[in-house]
Amino acid sequence: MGKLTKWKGALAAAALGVAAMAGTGAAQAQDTIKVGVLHSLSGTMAISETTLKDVMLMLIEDQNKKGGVLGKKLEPVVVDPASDWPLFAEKARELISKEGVAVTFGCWTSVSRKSVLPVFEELNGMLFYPVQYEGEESSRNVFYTGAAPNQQAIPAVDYLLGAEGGEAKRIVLLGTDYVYPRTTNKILRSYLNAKGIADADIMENYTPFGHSDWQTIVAQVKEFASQGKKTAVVSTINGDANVPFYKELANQGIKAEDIPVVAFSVGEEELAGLDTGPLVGHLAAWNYFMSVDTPENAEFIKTWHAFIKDEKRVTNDPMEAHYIGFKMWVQAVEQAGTTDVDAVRQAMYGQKVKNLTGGTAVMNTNHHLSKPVLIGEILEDGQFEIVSATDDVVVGDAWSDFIPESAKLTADWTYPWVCGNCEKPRFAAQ
Amino acid sequence: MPACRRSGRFRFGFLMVLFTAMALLAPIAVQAAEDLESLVAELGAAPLPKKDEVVQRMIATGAPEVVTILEALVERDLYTRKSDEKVVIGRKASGGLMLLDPVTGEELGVVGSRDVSRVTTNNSLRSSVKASMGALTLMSPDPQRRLEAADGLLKSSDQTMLPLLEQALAKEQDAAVLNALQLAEASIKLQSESAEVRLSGVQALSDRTDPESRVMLSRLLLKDGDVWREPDENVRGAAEETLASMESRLRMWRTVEHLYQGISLGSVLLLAAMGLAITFGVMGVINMAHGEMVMLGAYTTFVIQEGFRSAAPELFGWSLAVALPAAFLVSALVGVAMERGCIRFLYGRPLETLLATWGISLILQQTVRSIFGPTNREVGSPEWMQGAMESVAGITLTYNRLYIILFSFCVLCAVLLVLKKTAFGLQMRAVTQNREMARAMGIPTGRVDAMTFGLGSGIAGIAGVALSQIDNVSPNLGQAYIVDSFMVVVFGGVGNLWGAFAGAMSLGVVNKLLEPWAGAVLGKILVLVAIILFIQKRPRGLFALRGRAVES
Amino acid sequence: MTVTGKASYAESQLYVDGVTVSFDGFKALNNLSFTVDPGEMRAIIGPNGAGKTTMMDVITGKTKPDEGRVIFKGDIDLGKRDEAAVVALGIGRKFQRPSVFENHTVFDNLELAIKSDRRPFACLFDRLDGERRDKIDATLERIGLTEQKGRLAGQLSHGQKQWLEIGMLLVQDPELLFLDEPVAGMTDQETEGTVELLRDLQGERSIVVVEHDMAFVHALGVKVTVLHEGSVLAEGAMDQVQNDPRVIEVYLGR
Amino acid sequence: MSLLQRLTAPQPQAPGKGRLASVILLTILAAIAILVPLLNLTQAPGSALHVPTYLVSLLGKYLCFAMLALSIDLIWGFCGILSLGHGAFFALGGYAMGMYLMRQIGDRGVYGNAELPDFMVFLNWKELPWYWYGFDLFPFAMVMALFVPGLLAFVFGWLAFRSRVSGVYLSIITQAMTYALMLAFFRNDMGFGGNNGLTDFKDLLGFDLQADTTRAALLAATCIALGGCYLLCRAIVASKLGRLIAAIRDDEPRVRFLGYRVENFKLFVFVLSAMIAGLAGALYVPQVGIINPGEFAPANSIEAVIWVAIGGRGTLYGAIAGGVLVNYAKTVLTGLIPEIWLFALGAMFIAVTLFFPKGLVGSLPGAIDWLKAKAGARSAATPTRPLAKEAGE
Repeated sequence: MGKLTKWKGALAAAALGVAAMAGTGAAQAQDTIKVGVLHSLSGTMAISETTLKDVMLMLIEDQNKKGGVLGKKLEPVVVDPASDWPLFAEKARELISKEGVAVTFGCWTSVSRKSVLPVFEELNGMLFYPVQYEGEESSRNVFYTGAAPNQQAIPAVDYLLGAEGGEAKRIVLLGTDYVYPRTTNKILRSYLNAKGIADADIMENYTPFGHSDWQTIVAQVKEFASQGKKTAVVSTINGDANVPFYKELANQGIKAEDIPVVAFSVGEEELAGLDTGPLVGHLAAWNYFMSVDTPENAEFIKTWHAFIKDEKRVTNDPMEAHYIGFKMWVQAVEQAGTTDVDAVRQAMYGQKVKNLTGGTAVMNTNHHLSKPVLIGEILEDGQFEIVSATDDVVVGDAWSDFIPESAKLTADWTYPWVCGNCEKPRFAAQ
Repeated sequence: MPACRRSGRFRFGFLMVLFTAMALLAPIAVQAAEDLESLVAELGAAPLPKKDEVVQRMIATGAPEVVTILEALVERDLYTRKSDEKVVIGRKASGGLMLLDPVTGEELGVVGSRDVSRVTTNNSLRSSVKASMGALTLMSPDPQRRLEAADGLLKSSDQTMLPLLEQALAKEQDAAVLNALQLAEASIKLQSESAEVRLSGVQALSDRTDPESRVMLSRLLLKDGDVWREPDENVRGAAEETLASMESRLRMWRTVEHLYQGISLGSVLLLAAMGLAITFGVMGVINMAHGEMVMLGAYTTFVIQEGFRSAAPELFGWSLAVALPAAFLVSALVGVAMERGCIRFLYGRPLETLLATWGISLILQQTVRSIFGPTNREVGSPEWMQGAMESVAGITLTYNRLYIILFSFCVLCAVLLVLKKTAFGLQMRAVTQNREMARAMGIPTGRVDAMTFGLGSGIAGIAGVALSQIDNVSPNLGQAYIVDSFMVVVFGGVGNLWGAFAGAMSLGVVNKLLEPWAGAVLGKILVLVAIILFIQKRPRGLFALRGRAVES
Repeated sequence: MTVTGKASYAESQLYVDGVTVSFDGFKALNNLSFTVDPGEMRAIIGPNGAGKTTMMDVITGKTKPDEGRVIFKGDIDLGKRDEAAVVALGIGRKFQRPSVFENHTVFDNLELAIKSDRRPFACLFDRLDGERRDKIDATLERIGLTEQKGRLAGQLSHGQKQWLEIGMLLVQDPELLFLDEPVAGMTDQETEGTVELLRDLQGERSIVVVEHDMAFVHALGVKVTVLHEGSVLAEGAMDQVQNDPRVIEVYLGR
Repeated sequence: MSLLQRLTAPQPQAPGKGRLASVILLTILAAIAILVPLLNLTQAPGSALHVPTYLVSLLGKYLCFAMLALSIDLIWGFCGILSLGHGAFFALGGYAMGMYLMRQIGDRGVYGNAELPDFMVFLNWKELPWYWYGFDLFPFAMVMALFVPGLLAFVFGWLAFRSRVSGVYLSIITQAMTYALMLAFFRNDMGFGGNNGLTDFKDLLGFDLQADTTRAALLAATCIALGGCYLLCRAIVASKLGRLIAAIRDDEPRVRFLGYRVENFKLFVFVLSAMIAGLAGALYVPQVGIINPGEFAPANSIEAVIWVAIGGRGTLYGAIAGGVLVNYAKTVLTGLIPEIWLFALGAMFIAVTLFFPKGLVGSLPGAIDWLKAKAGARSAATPTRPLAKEAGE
């Protein structure tokens, strides 16, 4: 008898526990529109992603001041995926199915995006991804507001090879060993080959994440550069490893006039942790620089400083990407008259938002933006001086033309042609 | 940025020297002198690729003001006033920029930075302007200026400059400038029409191994299509020979360089691990918050430097000297608090200390993140820690690394002295060897425990000051070093500072010797595998005592 | 360094021949030689650091000798074997600090010790048969712990732990038994009991007792070997050894 | 010296109240295995009894972590080997499963290459590396999920235990092992997708991974596997082998001088534990949809050890409870107080260490006794000691 009661008790307890966990998500008030913010606030990526969370809160607050969207207030739902990739997927699922968010802004690293991608596709959610990345992807449920390789890497290399950039004849490709640098460098190598630079004049080197001892590699670069041809460095070094890299670069006396380094992952925020004096003249390629002198940008910076209550905080490219993405989403929702993902998606195509750097960004049907490409030189105050800008906006390529398997593919999500990776048009089911 | 770097502005005495230089340059200035005023306006309006041409025309005017204008251009002090598109020189002043008329030098009033836009330059323009200016500043009284001029000449390799250069060479006293001038001379000779002069240029380089000379020589051996850049076979042969002999001399120096890099990495590891050798090695606390003690030290440096920046920027060079004791104190106090508040309840249960200190490390990380924000913080290097010692052999020994090596040895000696020669060290050893007996003899074991832990943490804080000079100052700083620190302590043998020293140095050197051929990632993996295998041979680490007592 | 023992080493139970072990230059054993005869009980005494424990470490395979050899039963060289192999040959060792498994019951302690297949898989499926159970019961009786057999070993008194450890050796049926300070920390009564137990064992197997307690060694009344600085200083009956001036100087005299 | 003594000093063993706990645990597992899928699949989403799919995969994830914790408890709680690198075995099992799932994608990848996974295509790999052969077969992949972690544990353990590396030295080199593996797997040249790892899985044994039924089945399978592993560990712990490894934990030299080859026993348990961790990893991957080198991070392994300590070491069920509890707390806290959740988690670790040295579940028997004693004290007025003191040594 005693045994039986125990069993029953245990069963009841288990059922209760499950019910309690399930219950927490139920019953949501529908007078607000929820916006998910999926950026790491702890762990290794917090260093970059926390700022983006703040930007989102700022943008949402701003929009609410203007009356919200469709007459409803926006409600940010912030979670911390803690730089833990499987946790990203879990949190994405939580945001969509438990919190019922209409849209999510989030992710920084490629792996976090890859981790949440199946979740967004399965649950038909909508993600705005604000960071420059390696391309080779086009998902129905993701809008890529950062730069594809052709919006960053190729123009930057063009600049280095051109007269203004010093007509480099030898290129060093330095990167952190992960997919973005590997893919970008693969694209660059085939591009450089096409431009007549032989493989012997290309040095490729990969380092682990968070690499902090750059003595050997910087010495190798110097060595490589001492072979008589003008040499430039293309850096896809990621995150934290940049600070020790630049410190070593400065201390070993590599001057931008001799060996310019152009970076794709170094922006104002990364430089804020550095004494940039010795780095003046090294380059970065982005779609946005804080130093761009436009009224929109001045306004944005002003709002940001007021929001974050710190005059010293900088703005950077992924922040602009979120700005553009958010504005577009708001416009698309207003246009569609609903937050329904399918409707908003269709409304997104062709949306135009004024860039902070002047000109207009357009959302293309491959879910990538058309944006201008800027190349800037580092100044003593950690800002960039724009030394080159594309004449017109560049259309983001989901699939690179410099990878044979990828060159065949096209992405187009306009109804009825619905496919992210097709050689021929594929049509929506009848 | 420290203002001192922009020192050496235009001076009157210097003008006189300039005029002499101008006279020498007379042939270039024969063209009708253009109106400088309109040229300056043109410089401001021209697109980047066209600017260089305008600069050349400005130099051709021979006007003495040109140097000031070009300097302003290179230093990015040249602006266009938005109101009337006038090109002006802007100097930082309170309330914004003090504008100066570039030609007359007349003050035009202070404006906000939004009222002007900078005249853009880029690397190639600056580099070409500097090269052209070389001639104008070669006789400057400021050695830094002369050095830049020599570098400029090296780049322009302007044949007409050879006489002036020889003149400068004859007068030069400063070793660094002399070196640069000699390089420039060789470079100019190598560009000469005459094969003989070119050959003498090659010979002038034969004693050197620096990268610049190697660049120049290897350039001679390049082919454009099927045509040699250097037409003369003898010159090519000489260049080839000289290069080969440079290479063979370099090979030995490179080993020295690798060793230096290894020792430098080793001393970083040593600094990071030394505190752990005490808290973990001596006290037996598996201190997962050790990395956070290092981080606290780095943040203390940041705070101290901020203080210096706002209160006494001219004393910035001393900021590290102040940061050292401060970092020691901050980390030591946090360490003592940790020990008294938590760890002391866990003696005899070392594995539990792992848990608790892990919890503490999470809290400390988040605390720092909440206070200072998640982003990197800028910790500057004082002037004396920047740059590198460029040896004649062409290898680079960076100052910050050099100081860190010296510093880590000093810290090691200091800690050894404290442990071996002071009463506290004696008490500490007594307590860790036999707590009961020590207590019976009247040693306040609790206080000794707290102080020992404080010492270990304080040393970690000091390590943070050093690491702030080469790495990120972010909440994650400590995490990056914790695994390596444990490796060093265990590899060297727990509870032995000399073991930590030997462990750190051998790991550093092996890592750096492996890196050139295995790559950074594989090199590190190999070192880790080597540690695992090494522990099989000596299960108690490198410096473990062998004997019955140790094994029981 | 007198090599003693009437029988030649071929007939001896244990023959230690010129063993030297040094730790970082310090010679823990210095050309140590002695012989133990089959069935003999021998006491080994010596001041701290004389090399008693190192000697046992060498014989039981824990420490490898730098020089010399250890021969068991005339023809088995112990120098190349590890602890498990030495135990399998029939050599048991009790530690100075009573080491029993404190989280196991007295019975379990003996079950783990009793002769059986020592391989992991065999242990996984091992069930105690009647014969071995009887043997454990008999041993419990012999060491006087029958009453305690269900208790955790950690709850036993110090003396009881010593006996349990001896019992754990006995269930293995060793031919040669090393007992390191079997009466350390015992009450007089317990010591007496131990003397009785050892007397009872005498003759069944060779036993080497390493002790500090002179009264106890005296009570055993067996041949005594005195170690000093890693070598044999004197050997003989207790009375004889006690009067040896060298022994008095280095050991008893202090 | 003193450190080593402390490290080898015996750990307190929780009183053997395993039977009741086992019954409760297995009941809960059975309930989850049956009820959750049932309520997920049969009840309409609006219903109060409906279990959202989100919760199904979450539970599955917790239980996989619980299984990892179980494997750590087996060697740490019972054999005294503190592995700070068990995440490596978990990740290897995960990779084996991930490789199978990658091969299952076939030509549905973005480049439509039936032979090569996408990341190989765009990094210009021409053919499948040899070590990917066979992973298109489920049984082979499953054997590998157990065999590879087992083999690594065997080689590592054989080296380490034979050389008698123990205590903190062993712990640190297990950390070196997982750290080295992490760096290795980060390398794109290794052919495991580098930092991005393996993702974008489509189906398992022909069943769509995104279907609710598949998720429910995976959860049920995880429950069964966890229950099975628990019973296996119980059986081992209760056998003579189990008593022997506990004896090794308490007094290794004594066991050695009883004639046992201690290294073989350690090796046996270590390999078994690694295989359980590998199985946990293999079940984890299809439920979270990604495996990448981050799983090898030393911090992950340390955290897993902490789950065990929080739940209560040396009890098996405590480890399982700890694994679920800490991860549940993580889920709740990262959503509820995303900015400061680390404070809460850190404080929890410290509090448990100081006040419940036997872990939360491990302290339960003591707490019950204490409550009983307190209830008794009211009538008999017998003095009682506070819990924390009693639990401390």
